Amino acid sequence: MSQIKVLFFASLREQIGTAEIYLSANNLAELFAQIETQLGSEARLALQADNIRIAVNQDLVEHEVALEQGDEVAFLPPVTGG
Amino acid sequence: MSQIKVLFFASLREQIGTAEIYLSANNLAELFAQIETQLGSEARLALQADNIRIAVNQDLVEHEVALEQGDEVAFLPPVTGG
Amino acid sequence: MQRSVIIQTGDFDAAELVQAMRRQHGAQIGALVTFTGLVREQNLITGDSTAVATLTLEHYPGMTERSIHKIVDEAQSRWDLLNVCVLHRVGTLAPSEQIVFVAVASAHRDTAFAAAEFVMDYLKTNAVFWKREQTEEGTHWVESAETDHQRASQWHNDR
Amino acid sequence: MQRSVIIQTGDFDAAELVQAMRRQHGAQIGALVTFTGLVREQNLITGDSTAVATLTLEHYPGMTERSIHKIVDEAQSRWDLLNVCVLHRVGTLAPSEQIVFVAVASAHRDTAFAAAEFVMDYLKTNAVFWKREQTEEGTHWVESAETDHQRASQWHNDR
Repeated sequence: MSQIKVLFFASLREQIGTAEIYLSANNLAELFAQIETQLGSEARLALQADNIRIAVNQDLVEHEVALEQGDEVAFLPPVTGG
Repeated sequence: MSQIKVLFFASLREQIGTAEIYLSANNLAELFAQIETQLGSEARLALQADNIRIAVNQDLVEHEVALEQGDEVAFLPPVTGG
Repeated sequence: MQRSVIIQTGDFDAAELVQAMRRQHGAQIGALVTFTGLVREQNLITGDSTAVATLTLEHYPGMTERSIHKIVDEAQSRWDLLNVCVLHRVGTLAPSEQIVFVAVASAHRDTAFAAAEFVMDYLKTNAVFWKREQTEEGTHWVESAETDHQRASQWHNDR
Repeated sequence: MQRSVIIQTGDFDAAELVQAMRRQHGAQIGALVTFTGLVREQNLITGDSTAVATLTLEHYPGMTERSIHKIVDEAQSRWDLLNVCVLHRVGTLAPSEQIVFVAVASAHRDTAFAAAEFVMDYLKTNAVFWKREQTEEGTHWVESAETDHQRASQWHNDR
């Protein structure tokens, strides 16, 4: 299993109660399973909401991807700058 | 007859060779007659060109107007700022 | 709405004009758009490589200020603005010198952008200035481009 | 084209950033448009009279910069620009403080205005920032408005 750095930003960080955890997973499906195990099903549902985007190594991903040792997965609530 | 201050700007000033003259007239028609007498018919034609606008006391006029003692008539070639 | 309309021969400090706006309106301002027009080396009209040696701006004292006030009146009637500043230089300017500065302070960015662009489009076509370019090949009077008139009349249609 | 993309917690001097552009491009610049975004006292989202006590901006170091570079890439592909500067602050800001600065230098005013407005519209919807307002009544996360998304997608249709 690959060790993955998982980041939560803004409202998600507040909701989940941490900015960063390390989980073991070889793809996003496994990562979500790990999230459910360690953070609960509410956390998993919050992270899978329609308006949450996922970045792997700072690139947005739309579908399932394979994860490798040292990858960084970030959960991004709706953004707004300016 | 009213004494009128007449101003020529930019290309018109260069063409007519002066920035300012005083003429006697009670309306624009009389002013144009005076211009022809004193500055020649070429000057009159230049000032009556389609793209020349006329301001009386710094307000644009589209048609004939009466002129009074001390009025200021300006001939404005096409403007551009910015 | 506050406004300032300034015509001067000397150069100006855009930062100072903006600071004055910020001091006046403080936390009411959400958006501040500025436009600075500068003398380009490249000939503006023909687009050829004849360098502009100098640009001379002429105005009609009194009427020019009024023509700018009318432009600002029109902007004010169209958008909810906090402050508009228009500073226009006259006299002879060299390449890279500042010619004109427009600043619009507003609560929201859309109105600030729209008003600044509107004021510039109308300055190009309706403000009482004349421009003469002096190049090595002689001097000529600059007229506002057909595209400037199209841009200005666009606002009329938008209304 | 030159560009700078800066994220910082401290305040910035817009005049200094503009001067740097002018030094770099001299008499190539005909038009310089700047946008400064400031923290309004009035609550931005609801429009009610609840004063914004503070605004806290959060970012994702690395990804945020890349998201802004993508926005500038897109602007550069659409218009002929000399220089684009985007400076965005993060951290906690009080009313009347500067949040964001965008400057575009170009030969012509239409491209400078369009690019500056484009960059701002995309910053609102596509740049990786999050904003939290702290008022007397509590804190809430700000989302980009529906109108911001409409404005941003307008550019897509215009293409």
